[in-house]
Amino acid sequence: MANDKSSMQLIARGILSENPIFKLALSMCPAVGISTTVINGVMLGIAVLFVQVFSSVTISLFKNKIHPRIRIPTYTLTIATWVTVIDLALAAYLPEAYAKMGIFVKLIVAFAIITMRLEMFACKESAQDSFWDGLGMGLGFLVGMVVIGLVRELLGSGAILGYDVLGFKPLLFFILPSAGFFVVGLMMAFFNWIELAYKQAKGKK
Amino acid sequence: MWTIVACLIPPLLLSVFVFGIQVLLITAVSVASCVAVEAASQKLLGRRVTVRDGSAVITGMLLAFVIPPGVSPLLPVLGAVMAIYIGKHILGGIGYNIFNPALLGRSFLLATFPVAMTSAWLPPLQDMAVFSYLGEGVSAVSTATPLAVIKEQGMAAFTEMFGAGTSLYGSFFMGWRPGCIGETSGFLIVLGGLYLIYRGYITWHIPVSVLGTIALLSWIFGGETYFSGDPLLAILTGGALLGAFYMANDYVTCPTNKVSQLVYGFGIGALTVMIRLKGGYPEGICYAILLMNPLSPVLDGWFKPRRFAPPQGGSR
Amino acid sequence: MMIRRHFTYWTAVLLFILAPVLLQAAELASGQKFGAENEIILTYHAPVDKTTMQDGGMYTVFEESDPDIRLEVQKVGISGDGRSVSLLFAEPLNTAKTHVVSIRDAGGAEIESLKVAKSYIGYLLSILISALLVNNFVFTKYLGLCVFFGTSKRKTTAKGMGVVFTIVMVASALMSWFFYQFILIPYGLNFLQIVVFIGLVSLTVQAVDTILRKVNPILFNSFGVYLVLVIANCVIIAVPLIMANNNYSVFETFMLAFGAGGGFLLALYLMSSVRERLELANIPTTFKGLPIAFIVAGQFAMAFLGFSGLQLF
Amino acid sequence: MKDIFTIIIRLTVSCILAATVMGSAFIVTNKAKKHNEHVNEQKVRYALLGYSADKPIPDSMALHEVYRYIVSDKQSQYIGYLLSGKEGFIFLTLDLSGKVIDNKSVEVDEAKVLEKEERDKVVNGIVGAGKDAKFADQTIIVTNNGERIAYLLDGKFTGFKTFIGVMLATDPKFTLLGLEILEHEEDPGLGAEIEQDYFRNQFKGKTFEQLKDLDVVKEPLPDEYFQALEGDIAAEDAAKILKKYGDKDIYALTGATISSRSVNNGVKSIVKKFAYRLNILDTALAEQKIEVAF
Repeated sequence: MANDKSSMQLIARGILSENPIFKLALSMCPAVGISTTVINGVMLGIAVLFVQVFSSVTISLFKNKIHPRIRIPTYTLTIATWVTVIDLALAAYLPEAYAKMGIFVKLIVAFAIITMRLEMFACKESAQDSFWDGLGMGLGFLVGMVVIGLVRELLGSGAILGYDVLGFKPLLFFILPSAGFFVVGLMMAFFNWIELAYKQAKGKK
Repeated sequence: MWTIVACLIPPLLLSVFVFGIQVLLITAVSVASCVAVEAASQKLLGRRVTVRDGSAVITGMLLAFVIPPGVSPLLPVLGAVMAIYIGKHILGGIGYNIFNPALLGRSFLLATFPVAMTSAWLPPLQDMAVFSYLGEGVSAVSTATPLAVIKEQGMAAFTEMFGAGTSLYGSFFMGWRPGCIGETSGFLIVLGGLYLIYRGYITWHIPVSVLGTIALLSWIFGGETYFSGDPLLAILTGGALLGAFYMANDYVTCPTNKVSQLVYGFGIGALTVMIRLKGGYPEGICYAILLMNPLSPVLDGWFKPRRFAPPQGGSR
Repeated sequence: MMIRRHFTYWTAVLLFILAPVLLQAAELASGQKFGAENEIILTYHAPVDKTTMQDGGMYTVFEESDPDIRLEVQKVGISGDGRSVSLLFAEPLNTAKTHVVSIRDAGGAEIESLKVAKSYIGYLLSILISALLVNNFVFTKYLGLCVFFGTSKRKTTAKGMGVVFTIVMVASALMSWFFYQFILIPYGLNFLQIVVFIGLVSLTVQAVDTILRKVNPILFNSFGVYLVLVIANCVIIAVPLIMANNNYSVFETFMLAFGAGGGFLLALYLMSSVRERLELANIPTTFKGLPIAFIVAGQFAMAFLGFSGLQLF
Repeated sequence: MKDIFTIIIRLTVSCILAATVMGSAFIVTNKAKKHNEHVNEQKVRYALLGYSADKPIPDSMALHEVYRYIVSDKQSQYIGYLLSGKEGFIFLTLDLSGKVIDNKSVEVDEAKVLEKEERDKVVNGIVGAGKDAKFADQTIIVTNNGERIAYLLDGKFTGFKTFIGVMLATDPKFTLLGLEILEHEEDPGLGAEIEQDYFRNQFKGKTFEQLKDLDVVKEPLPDEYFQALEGDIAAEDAAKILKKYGDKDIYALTGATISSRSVNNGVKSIVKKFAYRLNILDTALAEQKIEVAF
């Protein structure tokens, strides 16, 4: 863990070098599952962001009170609580978006990324840093979802954010289940390639 | 490789006479794009360019063979990218693909253009009007494949449309029916397949077990009551013959061992009949082969000759 | 030797394939079933009286949920041996609903009343098949991907993982069903779903862990590693959530959990056998590792499209 | 030992904290949820009747819900209707042929009737011991100044894959005013096209007589008809074209004949069943001289 924890660095780490979708490859299920449109991706991204930030802060506030032997159950309980809150809120205030996301909002409770951040970061650091870290990770997830959603929505239904851009539906395939795997796989490869190229360019210098 | 290509040409030529000249255009586009994608991927990935060995040509022809004759000739271009680049070269190139590339391409096209891929069927031309569609455009005429008619409208409608008895079998065997570009001419496919078996390119195990299973299970389950289906019809319609001789036999994706080949063929046949009778598509052999493909290493592992088997208890 | 080793496999496969025949054969004896889309077929052990049974007026047929709307029998057909009566209707029947056929004699007294429905076992099996193949949890519902990609590198790992998952899934789903039906619903605590279900999953994992350690230490040693991974996994928690969404009965829940676990095992097994093969392949550097696994999974998903719309029963 | 106690205490405290958070979230959101659900439902209904945010529903119009129950005792089954009378609610029990068995007025709060569980309790209380009432369906009768102007029906039937849920509107002569697909799981690009305007709007304007033997044809949809159905052309031309194709059967979706046919059959059976029942209900109401709100 880096010791120079300025808020910006923590956020940047979550979005770039430790992006939960493309780099850490955690929480893949929703990344493939409901990323058919940007809106869906944003909605779930916000939900994850909320749960991540609140859980991180909660755990780090109570870190001295948590008995080490019941660490994991406490984490689970915390996450489950915040997921319930966001689930209820979405169901109440944004029923249409909620219906599209199906059970994936409830499944946030089983996201490995959240538990991992609690275990690796929030239970050791101050509430403030945990907040920034949670924000970074949540934003990283959000950005990943938006990127995947953008590609799939544009190619699958010829639209961006629900607005018809191309005027036709180029490749219906991209809104089907199997395409999610391809898009994420190809994107991962693409980011690997950028990283490789970057390293090579650096090496030459 | 080129022998297989040669065996595929007669069914293609017959298809031109049955469906019109645009069939040739679709096949040409498909072959050209497969070869181009193969060369490009090999260049891109820094491998030796091996388009001369003909494997991309075969994939191209088979891809064209499993799409309807009335589709836009641009479709196979997309299918070729899926089949050759994603299906084969990313996974390590020739010899490492898990799924049959041509069928993967078809599955992609079917998912992407569901309407075109399930409705652009053409009725067989009467009196040799080979060039007719080229002038008129093909969108005006469409029909349904025999299997789709059976599935959606029932056996009675099928008999009304296509007739019954020996003349039906005859015209189906010769290829005078709606269907995918290359799947119709049963006679020429069988002829080519037998030649390949005679020359030792393929073995008899897979075709026999695929067709045998399709016939047997269609006979048992295909009719109104048990044991009243029409096994001959089941083999002659759809892509059963093409699939059994050319697709299931793709040496990269099928098992190597004789016993496992028989089991593999049985699996393809059983899945085909299951999808045809109970599934969401009229024809199932494409998906049946795709579903059995990843099982071939597993089957080879199960049925490997005893002397290569690990000692008891050591396999875990 | 080889044959004996695989005898169990093939008996299972054979049973699976023959299941529809056996089931339908069992139904035939019971006396009534749907025929073509507008037909109900009644079968009798002894031949019926052709002249009286020919009268369409003696049959009253309605959907169980719509007792006030009688379906008009257009034609009654009796087979040559007089053992089967086929009732033809003007409109196609809604076979998803239970139909009631009541037969009255000329005086209006009821001779017998029959219920015609798709068999419940068939329905249960269709839930199983749906979770196993048609809506495979990995390839079409994208659940449990972290574990799926993490543990599908070796066939033995994959098998162990799949079996542990199935056990935990079935156990936790049944417990969740119990809690859901008898505590959450009656007390209006449905909003506590998530907490209760995840708690039950953790509990099941803990229980399996303890029991296995005591009962079969050897098995525990081979499985124990995966147990920790099971808790934080969406494929497990998804089963009780789907159960709650669809309000399944206990048998349906069992079938769903079993099918989901079996489907996960199947996906893991297929994927691992493919990935073992891929290790020998010369994969481009940028695709090594996860990207290629994703693309292969995508190809699997395309193959599994073949099951879409499959209705065996 | 001390360890266990601290663990237990801390777990209890965290559970209580968590329960407080979730409980308060539930209380805060529950009301909003119900309100929003109701608003959405109304939106769909008004849209089917041709009203929207720009064209609000007039005050003289009112929606009356009719809840149908199946009442059964040991020997036979009856149909029970819970409807709004001139004042308060009425529970009317008919036998299967339409003869009135029982007629009771019900003292119940309107908000309670909207909640299914509350309503079920009330109805089961009315039918009395030994009888069991099971909710069957609900329909809505729309009136304007006391005149019936439309019916809103909903229903569910099997599609190609799973259930298709629809809501449809008819005028008092059971001519279809509109069709809305509420839920379905058909294949994207194929069966999922049932929710498109060019398919749904084909049902618009079909009279009850036409509907009785409405069929699905497997022909390509003519271009001009497609544009008229989608609303791509000027209203006047569109009306002409729609009239031209008015007595045609439903054009099946390409590649999704089964989905098209099941929507057609489903809509037919919903309307036919409703027409039959409403006739019986109206006769019974007239015979008994029961004053109702619609």
